Parts: sequence; structure tokens; C-alpha cells
Amino acid sequence: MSLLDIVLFLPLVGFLLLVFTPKGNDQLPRVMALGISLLVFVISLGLIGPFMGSTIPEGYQFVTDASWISSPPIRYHIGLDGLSLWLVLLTTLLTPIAVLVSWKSIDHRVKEFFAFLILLEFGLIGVFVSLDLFLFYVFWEIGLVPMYFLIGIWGHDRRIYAAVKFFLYTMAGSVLMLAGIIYLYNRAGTFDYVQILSQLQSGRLVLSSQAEMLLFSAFFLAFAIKVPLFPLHTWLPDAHVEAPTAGSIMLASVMLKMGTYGLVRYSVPLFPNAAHKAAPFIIGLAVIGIIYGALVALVQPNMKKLVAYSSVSHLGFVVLGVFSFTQQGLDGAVYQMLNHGISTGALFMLVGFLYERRHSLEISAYGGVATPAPNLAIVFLITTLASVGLPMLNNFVGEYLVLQGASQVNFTATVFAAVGVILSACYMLWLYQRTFYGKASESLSHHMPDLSTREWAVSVPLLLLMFWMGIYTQTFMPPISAQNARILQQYQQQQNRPQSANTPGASEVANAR
Amino acid sequence: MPANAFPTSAEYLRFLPEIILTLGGVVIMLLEAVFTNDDQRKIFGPLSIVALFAALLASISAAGDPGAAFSNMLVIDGFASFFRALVIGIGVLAILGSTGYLRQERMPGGEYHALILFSILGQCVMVSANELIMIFIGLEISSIASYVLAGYLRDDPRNNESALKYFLLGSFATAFLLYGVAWIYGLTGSTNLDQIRGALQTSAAPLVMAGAAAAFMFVGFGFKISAAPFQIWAPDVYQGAPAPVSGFLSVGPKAAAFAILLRVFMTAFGPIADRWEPMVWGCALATMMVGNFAALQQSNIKRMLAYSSIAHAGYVLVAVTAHSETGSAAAMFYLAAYAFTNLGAFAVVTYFSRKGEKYVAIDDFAGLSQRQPAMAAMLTIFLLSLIGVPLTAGFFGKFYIFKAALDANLTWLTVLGLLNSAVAAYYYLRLLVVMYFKDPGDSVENLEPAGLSLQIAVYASAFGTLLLGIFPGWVLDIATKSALK
Amino acid sequence: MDALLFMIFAAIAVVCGINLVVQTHPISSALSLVGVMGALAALYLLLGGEFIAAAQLVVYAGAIMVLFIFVIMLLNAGTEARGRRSWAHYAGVPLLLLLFGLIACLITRRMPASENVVFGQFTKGGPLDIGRALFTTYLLPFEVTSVLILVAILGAIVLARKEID
Amino acid sequence: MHQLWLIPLLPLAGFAINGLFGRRLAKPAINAVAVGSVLLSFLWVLKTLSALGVFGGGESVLELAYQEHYFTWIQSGSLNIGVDFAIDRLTAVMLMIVTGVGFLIHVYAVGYMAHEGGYYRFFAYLNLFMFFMLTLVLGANFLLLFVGWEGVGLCSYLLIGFYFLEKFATDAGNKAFIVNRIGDFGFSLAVFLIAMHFGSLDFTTVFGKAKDMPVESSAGWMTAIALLLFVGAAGKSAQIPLYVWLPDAMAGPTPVSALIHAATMVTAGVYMVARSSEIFLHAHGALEVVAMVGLATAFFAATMGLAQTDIKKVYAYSTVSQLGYMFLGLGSGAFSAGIFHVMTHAFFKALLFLGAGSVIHAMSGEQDLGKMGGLKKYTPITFWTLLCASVAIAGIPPFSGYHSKDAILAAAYEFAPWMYWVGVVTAGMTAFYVFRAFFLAFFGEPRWKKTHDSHGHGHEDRDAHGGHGHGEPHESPASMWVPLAVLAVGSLAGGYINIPKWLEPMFKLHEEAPGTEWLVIVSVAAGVIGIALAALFYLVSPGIPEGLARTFSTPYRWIYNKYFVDEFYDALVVNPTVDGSRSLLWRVVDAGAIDGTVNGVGKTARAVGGILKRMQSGSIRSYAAWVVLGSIIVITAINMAGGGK
Amino acid sequence: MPALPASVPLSWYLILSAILFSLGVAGFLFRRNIITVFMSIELMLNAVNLSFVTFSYKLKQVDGHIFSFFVMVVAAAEAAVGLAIILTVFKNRQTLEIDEVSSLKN
Repeated sequence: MSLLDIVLFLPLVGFLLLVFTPKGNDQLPRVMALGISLLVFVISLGLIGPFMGSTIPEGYQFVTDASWISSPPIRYHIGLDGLSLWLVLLTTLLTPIAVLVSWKSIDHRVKEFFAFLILLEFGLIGVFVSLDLFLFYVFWEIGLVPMYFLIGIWGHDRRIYAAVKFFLYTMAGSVLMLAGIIYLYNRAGTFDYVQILSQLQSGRLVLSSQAEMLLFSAFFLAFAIKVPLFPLHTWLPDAHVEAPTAGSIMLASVMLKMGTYGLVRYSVPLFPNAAHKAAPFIIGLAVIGIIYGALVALVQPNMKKLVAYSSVSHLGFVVLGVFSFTQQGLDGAVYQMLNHGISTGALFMLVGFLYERRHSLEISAYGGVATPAPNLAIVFLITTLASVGLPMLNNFVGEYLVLQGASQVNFTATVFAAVGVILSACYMLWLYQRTFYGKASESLSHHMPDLSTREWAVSVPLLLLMFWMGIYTQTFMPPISAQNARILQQYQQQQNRPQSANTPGASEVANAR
Repeated sequence: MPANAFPTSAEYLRFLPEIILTLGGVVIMLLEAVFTNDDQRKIFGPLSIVALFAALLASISAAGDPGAAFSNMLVIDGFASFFRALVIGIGVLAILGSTGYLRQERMPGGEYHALILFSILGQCVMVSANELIMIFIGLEISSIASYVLAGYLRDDPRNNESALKYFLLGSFATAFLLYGVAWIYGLTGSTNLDQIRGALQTSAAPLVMAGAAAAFMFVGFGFKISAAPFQIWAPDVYQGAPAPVSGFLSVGPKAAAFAILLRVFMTAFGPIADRWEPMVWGCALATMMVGNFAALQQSNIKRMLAYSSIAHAGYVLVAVTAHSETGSAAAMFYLAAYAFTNLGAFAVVTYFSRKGEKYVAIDDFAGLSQRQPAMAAMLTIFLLSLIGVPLTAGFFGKFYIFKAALDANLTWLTVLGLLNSAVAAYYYLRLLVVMYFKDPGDSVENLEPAGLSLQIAVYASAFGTLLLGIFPGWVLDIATKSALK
Repeated sequence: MDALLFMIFAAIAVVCGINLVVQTHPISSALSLVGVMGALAALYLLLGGEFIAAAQLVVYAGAIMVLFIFVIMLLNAGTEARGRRSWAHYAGVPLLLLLFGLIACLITRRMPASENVVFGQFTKGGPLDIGRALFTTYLLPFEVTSVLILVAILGAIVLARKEID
Repeated sequence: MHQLWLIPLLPLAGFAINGLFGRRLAKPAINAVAVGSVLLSFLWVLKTLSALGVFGGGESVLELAYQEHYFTWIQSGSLNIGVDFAIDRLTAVMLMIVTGVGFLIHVYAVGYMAHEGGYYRFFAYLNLFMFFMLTLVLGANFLLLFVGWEGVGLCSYLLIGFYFLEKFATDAGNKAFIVNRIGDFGFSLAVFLIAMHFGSLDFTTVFGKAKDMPVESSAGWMTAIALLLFVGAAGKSAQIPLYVWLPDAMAGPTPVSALIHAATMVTAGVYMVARSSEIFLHAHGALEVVAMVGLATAFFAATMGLAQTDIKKVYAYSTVSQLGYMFLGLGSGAFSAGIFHVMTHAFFKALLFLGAGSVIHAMSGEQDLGKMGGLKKYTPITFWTLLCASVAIAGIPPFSGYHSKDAILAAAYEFAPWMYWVGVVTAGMTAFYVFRAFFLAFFGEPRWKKTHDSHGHGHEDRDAHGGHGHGEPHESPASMWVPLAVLAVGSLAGGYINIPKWLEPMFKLHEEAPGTEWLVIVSVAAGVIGIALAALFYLVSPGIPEGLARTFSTPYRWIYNKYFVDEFYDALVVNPTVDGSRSLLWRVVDAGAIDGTVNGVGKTARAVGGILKRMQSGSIRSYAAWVVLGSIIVITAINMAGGGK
Repeated sequence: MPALPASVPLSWYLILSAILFSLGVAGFLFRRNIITVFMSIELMLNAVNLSFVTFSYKLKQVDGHIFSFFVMVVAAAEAAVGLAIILTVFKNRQTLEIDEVSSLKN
């Protein structure tokens, strides 16, 4: 029973506790959810231990490897490395924040809401720590259900459409990944990620180039939908706009990372040759996504939709970084995952604050908020600046590294991606101007109290992280960098290995069952 | 002529479950005259469950001593035992799920329980038969009981129509089945599955005719399992039949029919697998698509579940297409998983529809989650299992099936099947949407809490669904051990 | 002689069969069916099925068909009304021809060649042989069939009993 | 260790204190924190420089850059970017300008902003600006330079939009930030290329490697780096075509215009190009581009300055024009001359703006030259100090502008004589419009008397002094005029600080070629002629300008409307982007094509379901027909599969 | 008229069976009276029985006869239940028109 097991299963325990909480008392579930999520967060801080210090450990930490299902051999195999560490912490940090954000705004079916929120945490942590492909898929799908309910029950007007779209979109992508996982199992005889990887590296398992490409596509589609990569992104704006604030936060901050995490964890190491071949195409989509997302964000009349499209743009950077296959690109991509989690999560949170006050997401319903609520304006401004990638705030580091990495392999793409940085300033500042600047109308002034203590409490940690991650990256970067170095090393080894499949005869041998 | 004209005691033991079920049914028929209607409902439910449990024990003990019985008419192997246990379990859940319904419709309980027992008896005979003649008789016992069950509320025109359609079309399809049997008999000189297999393996075997015979027989089996294009009866019959009966029909006879389909096609027609595989491939795909796509348009929940049941038959047909050991095991697991899930779902529908099945439109479920959160949560589990979300039985069922299909190099069928399951998510989600996202309407106003036996049925199904979803290993191990070659 | 008998009875069977299909009154159809059954009984005899020919007449033509006619009378069923015709009506003819063509083609082309039918060549279809088979090899189906009939009786009672509750 | 980090961190501390607690602090406390932190920073600069021997030693010190390493900022693979500060001669000059002039402007702002709302906010921003500007000049690698670079842009954005209740102010802020971002786009691409080709971003490493390359290296990427850097510089230093934000930036409070948009931030581009001189020297054709763009900017901005009626706009265009001069100097290879002009310009342009602020202050917020006049007797100190600055910018000896401008023009002549001539004409125009503004403000009939009252209200919350907008124009308080006086001294004598000589170890000293002494005379003459024309037009016979405007109505309209560049950008870039995004990308591509496809799949599925459900006609006979059809299909299929065996 | 052979091939019987089977199908498809439809099924079963007996002759086995015997029994059982079902339908709807019994549909 390692620390990681506790971090993983405590939310599940919390979920069950919440489910069996008696009805009628609305305050109890809130307190319970907060207590559980904070406890999980505090315990999860202990996970950092092995990754701090001068040497970053090779391999996985906090490994638990137990049999779950004997035949086919599906294992409960979890572990943590530099890649998953911060994503787990991001999840455990944002869950209590999401709980606090929903403290007042959720006033019907309270118990269910918090139960689903905590269940979501369980699924998300599971995704990041699974080292068994099957287990990974299980968690991947589990996360879908609570989010579906979060959007569907507590969302806004078109919540049903959004929830169903969200579910079906993701489902459509993931079923093909399931096919890929099964195929991989049939070839490798195991679902264990570590073993499959070592089989691939040692040459005991050889995929024909066609099979590799098909497998890569199956995995990639699932991840690309989740990321979401242009043109598979249209579920995102709907889901975000309709979701309650906490749902948007979890969706943007953590759920989208499932896709990018999958790319780094699975797509690249398992299918390096296919990834290499597909890279120009994917980079193209990523860059289109960056510019396209930004341009569409520019003209959104709805705040959440604007932020949602900005996510499309931001995550394009992550994909660009991953498929540059350079140290800087990968480091930047992983870092950018965290950055986006912090800053876009904060943006959704702040939009939620505004919504709680005025019950509108239309930008035109605002204007001059800075006068009645200066603190809110400042917090929003800092978050905006983080989002546009101002130096000394977190996003800059990620974006810089991504572009630096990408520039080494595809300068044209970098140039276009850098245009996205310009555009991000355009849409974010315009949003800020229209919302906070100008003269406040009478009705707005009356319903726009400044930040409450609770709101401060959730804002400050995020703000601190924005600065911390922007200025002193050494706290976070070494584990990421070390893990990426390993991934790249493996990737290059695979690249150099002569591929037997290029000749038809050999591929048939490899395909023989 | 076999030497052992007189059966041994071991053979009787192997046939004990059927004997117990027969006795149970007969005792109920006899006692019926003694009790009033109210008492009947109270007594016969537990009585039949006792009989079923006895039969279950008998079949488990029979599984310990596998072998043929009665001049090779029956073969009690793992496969047969698995399905015997499954259909008996289905019987238990079906009876638990229908007690309240009978009370509310004020129907006598005697014949109902006897018919269920006889139907299960027929299914037991089917799954353990090793001879076409036994298969035919078992099928007829099960079917005739089912026809009557479908029309059990004889004053209800929906029930009449359901029974009539089921009966006429069922007999029609049976005629095709028999025609195929006649041919295969003429070609191989036997109706014993092993001997047919042996005859077909000889070099002189007339394979084209055998294929045609297999096709005729597939019409009959395909009808029972509601495979496209023989699925058309299912929606009407399931919609018209009493809700608990629909639940029973969608799993019991179907599981047994799949068992004999697997046994006949993998054993007897094993040598001509390359002939029927493409045909079953097409049927599997067509079945999935017809079921899923047509379900998108349904507004009646029983009808929707009927289409869903068609679609699920399509998934199992994928496993049949694979015609491998893993495929057979996957089909077995899937049918078990589906039994729990669908019986549970129908139990909730039974509970919800109330007297005269007034509330069976999907929109009637609006706000169920707020009036009966526990029931709604259970239905959610069943629906998620039907969608195939992990940690439910349905997910592992699909997983094993598609794994077997990929093993058998059925890549495209796998991909199309998986995409189908994504399409299917839509209509299940619609029910979730209505239950959870819509405000309660009139239909949930006067909803009484569920009766005890129904609650047992629902919770047991949910438990089974989750158990098979979280620890599928033990059932799969049994299935793998007892799968056909 | 065999051929002639076959021709005669086959002709009767086919004509009665067609009559069954074209008659609009159920009684006419029922009588046509009896005709088919009688002709078939004769053919069974030609094929050496003494017992089965008898059973055909006793069970089928005698018992079952009487039941049919009884029900027809009971329900006072009259001539079919000329109602609307579904697509099945029009598609039916080509479908039938296709089905029949397929079966006939298979029988004539693909059925392994065999000898001509000569009366008296096969004599094991007598009651003795049947009885021996039924009570040895086919003991179980024979017994189980009794359950089948029991179920049928039960079903008929459930559906046709006078009143409920 | 000389604790260089204290230099930027002192203002940052000021920012932090005022930013976090300013709302609860009294004004004197805010002043103390804001001004004090900058003063301490200035003093620390002096202390550090003297400790480095700058004031005592002369030539020998700071041959090499003095560098301090604090911590690793970004470490990824071979790329290691530290938070390092360094001082060399160039930095020393910039530090002195930034902290010195910055301090004066802080002092001035205390008086100027005395009656403003958001007082603490203003000073917090101003301190933050100081922090970023100092980081910019102290940073020892390109990325740290970029930090300061973006940071000052942010402060510029915040301060331009200081009056955030007014849409034009926030619009101007956005415009400044976004146009700067376009420049930064070029800068960042340059940074990527530098890291790619030099393997590092540290100045010492990069320039060391660049130095070892052959002069006029033919490597295309070197030129690309240089040009991309220049794009960045053009954004920040308001060069064609990215100058459009600077005139709008005058929406900010006047001290901001003086500090950020005249003295310091806008010269960051010049600093950066000078800093990267090794790269420019090794890049084929890059310097030519710099010179051309600089010259074009200088000339066109000057023409635009001719017709402006807003006093701050006049100075804004003059800033653009002077920045063009600086780039002309840099492009001509006279890096030190460019920096020299940065310094003198800091003096006289800060003075011009502060003087303008004083005038505006006196006029209770009025900025229109057409509504001024005759202020000489009301605001004598402002009058004299502004005169100093105007003479300096006109390039009249011995004022500071003369020295630096002369150095630039001399270099330009050597580079290309025609550039010199254009420069001279520009100098003449500069002298003309600066004095035009000067004369219009201080001489002639007071044109403000009739309309005075109404104006006090019009600009109530826009710029200062709604509260005391009644009565006669008056001289500014001491906190305002003392900095004016100090800057006047700088404008007067600043030219005698021989920056080119001081920078000689870094940049080749530009020796004036023999036989070119006449160049000086010509350029001075141009200045004199410009002043004379201004005097003629606006003092002697005020009718001439209108006549000229009527006669040359088309050129006048173009100049008056700034060549319609803003409108051109709007029509060509901004509107198509916004409209295209809305109507094409969002509505057509996103909602129509992509989402339409997605929903279309759903609709198709349901339509298929609709067709399939027609099978279910309810009629038993049709069901039987399906069974028959199915059996035919099944039998056929199974026969097909067998291959006829 | 060609001379009639002394005996006919086995396949003629089978063809006759096929004809009767098809006629049964035809009756199901074309007749509208439920009882007639049911009788058509009986006709199909008879056709099947003919096949069984024919094959039994060919194989010189009794098993085909046994099978057809069971078919008869089953047919009897089905007849009992089927007619009972038809009775209930008639009681509820007062009609034997098969097309009238089509209320369950999409």
C-alpha cells in the first residue's frame, strides 16, 4: 500500500461516503468534499519527495503491481514518474479549488454534485498513474461519467446537448483506442505498459509499419479528440459554456491534459516510427489549431466560449511541442500542460465568479467591473497576462520552450505558431477591456461585490503558482526534463533500429500469428 | 443401436436439473387448484425459486461429472453446465422481478411460474443437447412456454398481438430450421452433432448442400437470437409482452439459442466454418447496425430495449463469427453479463411502468432520479453497462468479444462494432438525460417504493453487473475452461 | 407402377396445396390441407413408412385438422375480406420463386445422386422398428415430448380458460 | 558581488508595497515609497558604478562586462537560461538614463498626479515599469532582455489605459500592447534562431561566437536574426510600419508619456540593436535596412508632426522621428552615436513632455494648441525650460541635441550622402514643428479665455485638474518645475558628456572624415531655418499657415490625417481578421462545416434509424416476407462463400 | 407421351417437398385469415416430414421417421397453443384478419 494507492483510492472512498450521506443536509456534503479533497491534496504532496533533490530517480516511484484479472492478465499496475507527478498534483490541487468554487453556486442536488466531483478526481488521478494499458482505458472512461453528469445536471441552458456531445465525441474516439489496446495485447501478450515498451525496445515485439501506423492512429484519434486538436474540437466550446464552473475548471485544467498526457506517455514511446511519420501532419493541425482557435476566440461574444477556444489554441502549442521530438519541445509541452491547467482553470474560475454575480456569460453584459470590484479586476488581469504568455508568469516558459523546440525542426510552423501568441494578446486583452474597463452601469455596480474571503482563498494559490512556475521553474522542471530525456532517448533508439517491416516479406513474418 | 439401452444412474444425475424443474412445474400446476389467487402469488414465487436453486445445485453437481447421457442425446460438458446455470439464474431473477407485476395486474401466479419453469427446462435441454432432435424439442418447449408467457395477460390486446406475432413467426422460422435439419440428416445420415461433424470432415461430403442446410438452420436460430434480418419480430413482441416477460425473453431464450447456435455451428458445422463465417460476419454487422440505429428513434422504452437487445445479439454474433475458443468464452461471458444487465433494466422498467404498463415512454422517466434516486442509480448502472463503460459487466463483455474478434483477424468487424457501440451510447444516454437532467413530471408523482422481491432482483442484478465489471476474472475463467474447442 | 402412384399422389398434394393458398375461405383451405396430408400419407407408404403413414392420417389429418376445423367453426370464420395489400403481397411472388428456385436448384444440381424409389425396398418403417427406436435410442426425446405436450396443455388452459381471478 | 539585483528589485519592492497596500496608505507614504525606491535604485546604480571605477578610472574600467548569476531560470536539455545581470559600458549609460530621468519624472508625477484617482495604482505601475526597464538593460541574456521587454510593454499598456473609464484610453493601451506583440513576434523568432545557431542565449557566448565569424557573413540566418531583432526593435521603438501605437499612447498621463514613451522604453529598441551590434555587423544587408527604416521613419513622422494640433501628439511624432534618427545612426554603423542620441533625447524629450504636462496642467487639461497662446507670462519657468528643450531638439549648438544629431548625420553622410540630405530636411522640419508648438503655446493672443470654463469639465476624469479648473493659468508647483529645471540643465549641457568616447571600447569610434566640417553648418542651418519659418508663420504673419493649407489641400489633408495609416491598417488587417474570423471561421467553418459534420453524422444516424424502423410495419405478413428474404440472402451468401465446391 | 418409367428418382420426392414447402410459405405470405396462415405452417411442416421420410428411405434408416414423428407431435402441441392464442386474439378484436393485428409497430 504505497502513498500513491492512498491518493488514488481516497477519492473513491470519499465518493462512496458522499453517496451514503443522508439526504437533506446541504452543508455536510460540502464540508466532506472539501475535507476529502484537501486531505488528498495534502497526502499527494508527499509524492513529490523522491523527485526532489539532485538526482531524479530512474523509473517509476510508488509502484504497486498486483493482479486484477488473471486471464487475460490485467494488472493493477500504477506508478509515478516525472511526467505524471505534476499532473497528479494538479488534479489534487484543483479538486479542492473546484469544491470551494462550487460552495455557494451549487444549491440543488448538492450531495450528488460533490460526489461526482470527487469521483471525477478518482478517474483523473487513475488516468495519470496507470501503467497498464487496460487500467488506463478503464480510468479514461470512468472520468467520462461524472463529467457527463456534472455538465448535464448542473449546467446551463443547452447542457443536455453539450453533455451528450461531450460523451459521444469522447466515446467515439476511445473505442478505437480500445481496439488498438486489444490488438497490442494480442501481439505482446500483456497489457502492461512497461513490458510492452521493453518488448518493443528489445525487438521482441516488432510491429509492421502499417500496423504501427494504424495503432498510432487509433490511439491518436482518442487523444486528439480529448486534447482537442483541430478539427476535432467542437465539443469543447459547448461543453465549457454549458458546464458549471467547477466542471469547466476540471475539464479545462485536467481532463484536456488526459489527451496530451496520452500523446507523451503512449503515442510517442510506443509508436515512434509512426509518430515520426505523422509528425508533419500533426504539427500542421496543431498550428492550424493555434491560429484558428485564437481567431475564433477573438470574435466570441460569450466569455466561456472565448476561453474555451483559447484552450484550443493553447493546447495546439502542447501538441506542437510533443511532435517536435526535441528536449525543449517536450519539456515545454509538459510544462505547458501544467500552465494551462493553472491559468485556464483560474480563468474559468474567475468567469464563474462573474457569473455568480451577474448571471450572464455574455461579454456585453459586463463593462466597468474594475470600478466596483478592483480586486477581482486585478486577479483577472494577472490571470489574463499569464494566459497571454507574459514573461515571469507560467505560460511564457512553456510557450517559449515549445516554440524553441519546434523551431529546430520546423521553423515555418514556429513562425505561424508565434502568430498565435500575438493573437492571444488580442482576444484576451479585448475581453479584459470589454469586461473590466469603462464605466460601470448602475445595475452592474450594485451586483458586483468584490472578492469574498472564499474567493480569495481559491485565487491566491493559483496566482502564487503562476508566478512561481514562471520565475522559479527549477522546482518543477527537473523531473519533467529527466523523464522527457528518457522518452527522447528511447524514441531515438527506436528510430535508429532498422525496421524490419519495410520489406514485405519481413512484415509478413512479423504479422504471423 | 447403442448397447446401453437402459440409462445408468449417472445419466439420470446428469439429467437431474431438468427432472427437478419438471417436478417443480408439475407440483405448482397441481397445487394451483388448492390455493386462491392471492396465495398463489405468495407461495409459488418462493417455491419456484426453491426449485430453481435445487436445479442449480443439481446442475453444478452434474458439472462435476461431465459426460454424455441417454444414448448421446445429451452431453453435459462445461459449456452445457455454464448455460444451464445461467438460464436457471435468469429464471430466479425473472421470477423475483415479476412478483410485484403479477400482483398489480391481479394475475394468477400458478401457471405463470410453471410456464417459467418449463421454459427454463426447455432451455436447459437445449443447451445440453447433443442431438438435433433434442435441440428441436427443447427449443419447442422453451418457445411454446414463451409464446404463452408473451400473451399471458390474455385480456390485453397488446399481449395477444405479441403472442400471435411471436407464435406465427416463430413457427414459421422453426419450419425453416426443420427443413435444414432434414437436409443435414439426408446428407450425413445422422442428427447427432458429432456424427454430422465426422461426416462433413470426410472428403466426399457434399459441402454445398451442407452449407445450405446450415443456412436454413441459421434462419431458425437467427430468429430466436433476433439476428438481422430475422430480428423484426423482436421489437413488437417485447413491446407487447408483459414487462417482466420481455425481460425474460430478451435474455433466457436468447442465451439458450446462442448456446445451441454456438454448439451446432462450432461442432457440427465446424468443418465448413469458412462457408458460414462470411455470412455470420454480415449478419453480425447488420444486427448491430439495425439494432443501434433503429433504437435511436424509439420513444417507448420497452421497444428501445428491444432494439438494444437486437444490437447486443449482434455483438455476440461477432464472437460467433470468430468461432474460436476465446470467441466462445467471450460469448458466454457476454451473455452472462447481458443477462444481469438487461434483467435489471427490465426490472426497473417493470417497477416503473405500473398497472397496465401506463408509463413506458422514455419521457415518462423524467426526474426519476429525484423521486427514486436508488432505483435511478441502479438503472444508471445498467445503462452504463449496456453502453459499455468500464467497471460494468457490459464493458468487459464487449472487451472480450472484440478481443476474440481481433484474435481471429476480424479487424474491420471489430472497428465497425466498436463504432456501433459508440452510436449506441446515444440512445442510452437519452434515458440518462431524461432521468437526471429533466424535471420530474406527472409520471413520477404517484410512484410507490418498489416491493421487496423486485428490489432484490434489481439489487442482485446491479451487484452482478458490477461484480462482473470489477472482477470479471472468475466468470471468465469458468467460461474459458468450458468454452467449445 | 411406383411412378404412376407417385405422380398421382404428388399431383393431388400439389393441387390441394395450391388450393389451400388460393381459397379465401378457411374451411376450404383446411379441407385442402387434409387432402395434402392424405396424399402425403400415400407417398409415405410408397417410401416404406408404414407407421408414419398411419400416424399422418391419425394424428395429423385426424386430430390436428379436426381441431382446426373446430376452431374455424367456433369462431365462425368467413371468407376473407378484400383488404388493402401490403408490400409483402407483391414482393411475395418473386421472393417465393427465388426461394423455390434456390431450393430446387440445390436439390437437382447438388444433391448426391441416389437410386430410384422402389416400393418395398425399405421395410424398416413398421411399428416394431419405430417402437424399438423410440424406447431405446430415442427414449429421452420421447419422454421429454410428454413435457412438451404438458406445456402445450398448460398454455392452452392459460389462454383459453374462462375467467381470470 | 555588487548586488546588481538590488537595482531593479528596489522599484519592484516599491511596486509591491504600493500595489498591495497602497489603497490603505496615505499619499505621502505612497510618494515616499514610490519616489524613494527609485531614488535608492539610482543611488545604488551610482554606488555600483563608482565601485566598478567608472567615475574614477575612466578608460580602463569595464573593459569586460561585469556579470552576476543568481539562479537558473529555465533548464532544458542543453539550453540553460539563467537569471543573470551584467553591467558594461552600454548598460551603465542606460542605467544612468533610466534611473536618473526616471527619478526626476517620479518626482514630477507627485505634483502632476496630486489630484488624480488611483494615485497608488499609478505609482505602483510606474515602479513596476522601472523594475522591468532595469531588468531589460541589466539582463545578461536575450530571454531576460525579453522579460524586461515584455514587462515594459505591459506597464506601458497599463499606464496608457490608466484612465480605464475612457474607451479611447483602453483602446490605445490595447493597440500599444498588440503592436508591440507584433514586434515581439519578430524578437522571439530571433531568439529561437539564436538559441538554435549559437546554442545559448547568453550575450557573452552569442556575441563571442558572432565576433569570430567572418565579417559580412553570408549566412542567411544571421541576416534573418538581425532583421527579426529589428522587427522587435521597430515595434518597441515605434518605427515604420509599427509606429502607429505611439501617438495613441499619449492617452496616458503626461509623466508616463515622458518616462515611457519618450525617455526610456521606446529607446529599448535602440539599446537592443546596439547590444546586438555584433550580429548586425555580421549580417549582410541588415544595417542598410535599419538605416533606411530609421530614415524613413524620421522623415515621415516629421511630416506628420507638422500639422498636429494636440501638443502631446506633436511631441509624440517628434519622438517617433527622433527614434528614426537613432536607428539611422545605428544603421550607419555609428552605434555609439545612436546611444548618444538616446541620452540627449532622454533629456530634452522628457523635458518637452514634462513641459507640455506643465502647460496642460496650467490650462487645466487643455491639450489643443489652437486653444492656448500667450502663456509666457503665466508660466515663466515652463516657458524657459521648454525653450531649452526646443532648441536642443532643433539641433542648435551648444545644446545637447546638436551634438548627438550631428554625430548621427555625419555617420549617415559617410554611409550614404543622400541619407544625410534627407536627415537635414527632417532636422529642419523638426525645428519647425517644435517651435510651431512652442510659439502657439506661449506667444500670441490667449485663445483660451472664452472657452475656458467649459473645458474644465470636458476632461474632468481624463487628465488632471478637473478640481481646480477655474481661474487663470498658473505655474506648476515645485515638485513639477524642479525636475523641469534639472532636465533643462541636462538638455543644455548633456551633449558634453562624450558618450561615443565612453563607448569606444565597445563600438568603433566614428571619426569624422576630413573635409566634412560643412556638414555641421548645413544641419545647424536647417534647424535655424526651421525655427525662422516657424517664427514667420506663427509669430509674424499667422495667416500663412491657413493659406498654405488651402493651397496644398491634398498633401495637407494627408499629413493632417497621418497618411491614413491607421485607417489603412484597420481596413487591411484588423477588420478582415475580425470579420473573417467571425463570419468565415466561426460561423462557416466551426459552426457550419465542422460542427455541421458532427451533427450531420448524428442526423444521418437518426435518419438511417428512421428508415430502418419502417421495416417495422406491424404487419405479420411483411415480417414473414423479411424472413423469406433473409433466408434467401443467407443461403445465397453461404453458397457464394464456398466457392462452388 | 414418353413411356412412364417404373420408378421415380428420389429427388422427385424432394422436389415435391420443396414445392409444398414453398406453397406453405406462399400461404403465409398471401392469406389474410390467421387460421389459414397457421395451416400454411402446417403445410410447411408436412413438406419437411416428406423430406425426412424420403431421406430415411435413402439411408435405409428409421431415424428420419422418428424425427418426423416428433415433428407431428410438436405440430399437435403447437396447434393447441396456437389455436388458443388465435382464440384470445379473436376474443379481444373480433377479427381473424391478420393485417388487423398490427397495432404494435413504429
